[in-house]
Amino acid sequence: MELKVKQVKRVDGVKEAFYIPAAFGGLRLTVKHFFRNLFGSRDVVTINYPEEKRPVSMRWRGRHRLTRKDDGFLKCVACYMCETVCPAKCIHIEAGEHPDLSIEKYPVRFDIDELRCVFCGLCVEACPKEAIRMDTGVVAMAYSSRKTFDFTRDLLRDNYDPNQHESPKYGDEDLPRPESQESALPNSQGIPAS
Amino acid sequence: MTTTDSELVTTSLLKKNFPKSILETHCHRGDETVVIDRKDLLSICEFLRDDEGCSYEMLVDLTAVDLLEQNRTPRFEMVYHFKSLRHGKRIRVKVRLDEQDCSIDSIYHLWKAVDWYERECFDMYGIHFNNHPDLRRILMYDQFEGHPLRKDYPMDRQQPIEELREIEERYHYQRDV
Amino acid sequence: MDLILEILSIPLVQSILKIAFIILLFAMPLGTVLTLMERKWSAMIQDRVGPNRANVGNYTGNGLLHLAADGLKSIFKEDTIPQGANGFLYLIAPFFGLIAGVATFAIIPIAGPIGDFTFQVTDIEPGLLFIFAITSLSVYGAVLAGTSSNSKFALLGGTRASAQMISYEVFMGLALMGIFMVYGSTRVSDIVNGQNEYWFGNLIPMWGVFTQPLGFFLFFTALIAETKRAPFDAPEGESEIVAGYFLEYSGMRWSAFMLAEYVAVAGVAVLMTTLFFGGYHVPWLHLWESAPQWLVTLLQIGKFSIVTIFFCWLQIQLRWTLPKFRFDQTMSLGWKKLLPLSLANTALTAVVVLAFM
Amino acid sequence: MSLATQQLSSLVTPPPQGDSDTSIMKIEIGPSHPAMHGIVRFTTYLDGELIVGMEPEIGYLHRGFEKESENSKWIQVVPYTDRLNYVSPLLNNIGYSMAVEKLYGIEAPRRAEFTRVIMGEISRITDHLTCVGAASMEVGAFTFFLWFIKAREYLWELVEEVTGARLTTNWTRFGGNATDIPDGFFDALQERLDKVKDIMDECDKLLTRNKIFIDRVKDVGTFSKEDAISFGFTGPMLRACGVPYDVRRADPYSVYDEIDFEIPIGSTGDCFDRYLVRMEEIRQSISIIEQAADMMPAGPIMTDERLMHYPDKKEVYGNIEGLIDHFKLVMEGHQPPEGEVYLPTEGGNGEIGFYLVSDGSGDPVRVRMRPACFNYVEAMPAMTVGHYVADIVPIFGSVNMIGGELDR
Repeated sequence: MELKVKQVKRVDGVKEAFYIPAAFGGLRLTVKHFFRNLFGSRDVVTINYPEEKRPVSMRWRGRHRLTRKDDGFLKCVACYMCETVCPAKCIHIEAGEHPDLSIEKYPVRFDIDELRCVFCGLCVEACPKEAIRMDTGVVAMAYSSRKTFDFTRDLLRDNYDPNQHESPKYGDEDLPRPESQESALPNSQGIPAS
Repeated sequence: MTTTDSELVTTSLLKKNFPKSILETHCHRGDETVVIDRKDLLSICEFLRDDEGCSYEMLVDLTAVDLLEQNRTPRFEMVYHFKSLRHGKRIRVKVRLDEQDCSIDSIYHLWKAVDWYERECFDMYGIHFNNHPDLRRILMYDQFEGHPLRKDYPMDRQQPIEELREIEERYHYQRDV
Repeated sequence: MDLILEILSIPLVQSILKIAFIILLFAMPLGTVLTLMERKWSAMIQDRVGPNRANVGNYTGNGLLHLAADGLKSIFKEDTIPQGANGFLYLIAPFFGLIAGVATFAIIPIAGPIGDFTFQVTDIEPGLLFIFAITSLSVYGAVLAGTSSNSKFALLGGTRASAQMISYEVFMGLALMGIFMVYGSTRVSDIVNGQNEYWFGNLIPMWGVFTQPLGFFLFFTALIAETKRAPFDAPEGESEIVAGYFLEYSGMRWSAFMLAEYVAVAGVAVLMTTLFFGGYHVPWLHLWESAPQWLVTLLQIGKFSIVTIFFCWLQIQLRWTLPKFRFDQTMSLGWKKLLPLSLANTALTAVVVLAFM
Repeated sequence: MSLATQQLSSLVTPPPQGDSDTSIMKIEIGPSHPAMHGIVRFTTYLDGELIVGMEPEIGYLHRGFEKESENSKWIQVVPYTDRLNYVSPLLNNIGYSMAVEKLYGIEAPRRAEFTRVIMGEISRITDHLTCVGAASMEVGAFTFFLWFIKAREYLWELVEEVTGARLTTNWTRFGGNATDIPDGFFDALQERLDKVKDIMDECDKLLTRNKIFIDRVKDVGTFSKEDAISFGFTGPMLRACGVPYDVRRADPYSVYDEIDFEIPIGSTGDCFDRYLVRMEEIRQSISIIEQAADMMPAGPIMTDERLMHYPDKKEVYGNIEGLIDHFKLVMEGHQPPEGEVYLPTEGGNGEIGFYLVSDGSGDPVRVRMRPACFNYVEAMPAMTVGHYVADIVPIFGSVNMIGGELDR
């Protein structure tokens, strides 16, 4: 394509030489907006935030969560991919051996410092097991203490909200239960044997 | 993207006019590059700006590269990017600088943009620009020690201004230092 | 009962009551409500929601409680005095503007007289000259605040304010010359009653805006400049000299500046109503001769209030519509455009008045 | 302190005590000041209201982008580029990723390039809307600022639909994009662009023809063509001086040479020209988006080169090569061949150039970003001296300084 140049037009007409026409033109427009918002349909993009929430896109990168298999085991195999790729170095994993031999390796610790996190989503892409997701739709995290932002493995659930649960439950009671006795091996939820 | 030597107008012009001071040329990924001797920087820059065949009116970028981790000597490379609006060309001029004697002539009088770029380069790499009228730190504060973009400057070193830090700690967080 | 009536008939008591009535029930509430209305109306112009967060329980009153919140906040805020400031001048400066703004209301009639009783604090002979005198007092507020704050931004703002306000007083006076000539008096009640006459039978009321259309524009412009509101808010210059002359103030004294500005807005509105829109006179009401007196008075107060509120709204609308002048442009607009125009207006009016009246 | 300001500061008299004849007043504008919409400080010397000297001081937002990048993997730099020019993050993403692609010597698939053009132009519109809006707010037209912010809101919602974030997009990868355009995107795009056009028309009526606004910006901050080139001006600032230099035409990248658009230029290089050039560029960008949407080809959004992007999850689960590729890419990072490139792209307020040096390992040797507004702030003294103190506002507004890009 050839280079096309357009000289911008500086308006220098008779109308622009006086203050009054522009003032009236401007008033007409602002008065139009004023009465449209006073009586008609309000053309407002503002959201009354805590009461109304903006619907976020399906792709919105919000707070992380760790996904689980059908039987409630963590999908994570503690492969350190996300920890390696994280540009903010906010993920900290400690791998452990599991008594259940069908699980080779699992995260004893999986901590995310949400204050360091830059929400780039590289960990989600890097995970080979689709074990970490950012699709919780949690837009803002506003807690009163810095400690609250250190999300440990068991807090990285879908619907965890520190503002609502005073003492977060560290147990496994609200996780899906294994179907049969056989599969309910001791500590099969990925909870470290204490 | 192979470009033959005959198409590199500026390189051949420079080779003709400054046969001794052109140390190396290449055209990696279509970026015309000449590596020149430090002594002839001023005359070559002036030539690049004023010659009809070159007429690089604009200095686009000026920076340095630290090649410490590559174990190269000389350690520093000054990199100048020029743009010619008339001919629609770009050229990269590189000068190699030794660690012991990392100073180079300033070209601040040729392009007005040079002033701050050289200050930034001095600030970040500690390269001294001879004859620069106002060579002081620009991004870092005056009390800062060292030059942060040198590879031997540790990534996690912190240099808060102590007085300010003390004030902040004591009055803002009510903590003793 | 008789005693009360007797006390009430003492002119001094009447005046004090009227002052209380006009200041406490008209000027100050109008100014206060305008501080909120400015924010609400500008939100409507700008497609926003506006303040609506202050609440008691779950009741927000659509933002109305912000008035109480603002007042409480500014009362409880620390009243700081910057280092090196001239303490006394710094402390009294905010109230010049407020006093001047409120004093404007003293000579404004808000309804027609009933017998001897006038709805006006005082109907002095100099009338509008009193207004000019009082508004020049408000210059001191800005100048003293600017110079006593020991801040360079405030100093710039103070000098700008003094130059602008003193210049625009000239055109303010000159723009009103026409009104004085047409109605033949500087007394406010004469001007208001003069506007109750009609042209072409009972067709067009002889309002100031019809007899002095150019004077109307000039006076309105000069008054907006005098109150230092956009587009003439270079003394505040919020983007270059931060807040101008009241930059260093906080708490209640800052609120005094704000309140003074809005009282001045209300003052401009009542002046425009009184001088150019027939004051309290409801047009063509004299055709209804059997109207009861109380209804007439109510209608007059209503008309006066509506036009006043319209002018308040207009000023706010103008502020959020127009960009602001640079300081030297404000001055050149005044001296190079408004001064010749107002002189021409005066001369033209003089000729017309001599020829036809 | 530069020479000129050294002389000036010797003229500054101590604070007036009583009636002293103060000739030159030194006033610090910034770093925290309503008109300094980043953090930057201007030490200004005033004679009355006239500016006789000025010295900018920058670095308040220095976060060590280059140092941080040189200690990261190549892919980890992409999120950092969001934070450079934070009103048009996608343009930085695109510039950086294309520079790395140039280092590899590969090109992204055509669909990815067209998507980049659309998203990049949306970002350019948001950049210009912010700049023009903020500048007009500071000369007092607050209403237009909020109308423009409303228009920007419409566009950022689109950006969110595609990238998953409004500002910290982190969208491009080497050899393609992270995500493709979602279903129903083009309908929403057209609707939003129409709204933006409406707002532009309203503003045109009000601001472009308003005598007060024209008074404020006309013949203020005038800059000659020669000075602008010598100062290294690019983008709208240079075009306002009358030089038709646009990287999209001068050194075409991506698919811009298939798209028809005009380069708006001004005549005198004052603030009014800069305003008009930006307004016209918004219109041109809308036209570019519409053309690119019509020309959008089908196909992949990621190159099929090996070790450029993570393999499909199917490959990772079912195929040992896929799994090895995945782990190699994460653990060692991208390893562009040894060499150095400079790739200029047209950013929101000028030429964004990434100068990258690689030694063939996974760690960058040098990541240099040429900041467009660095030169503008450097030229602030030349633009403001001789004007009134109130003129700093429209001049600095038209410069569109973005702190993240200036200080990096």
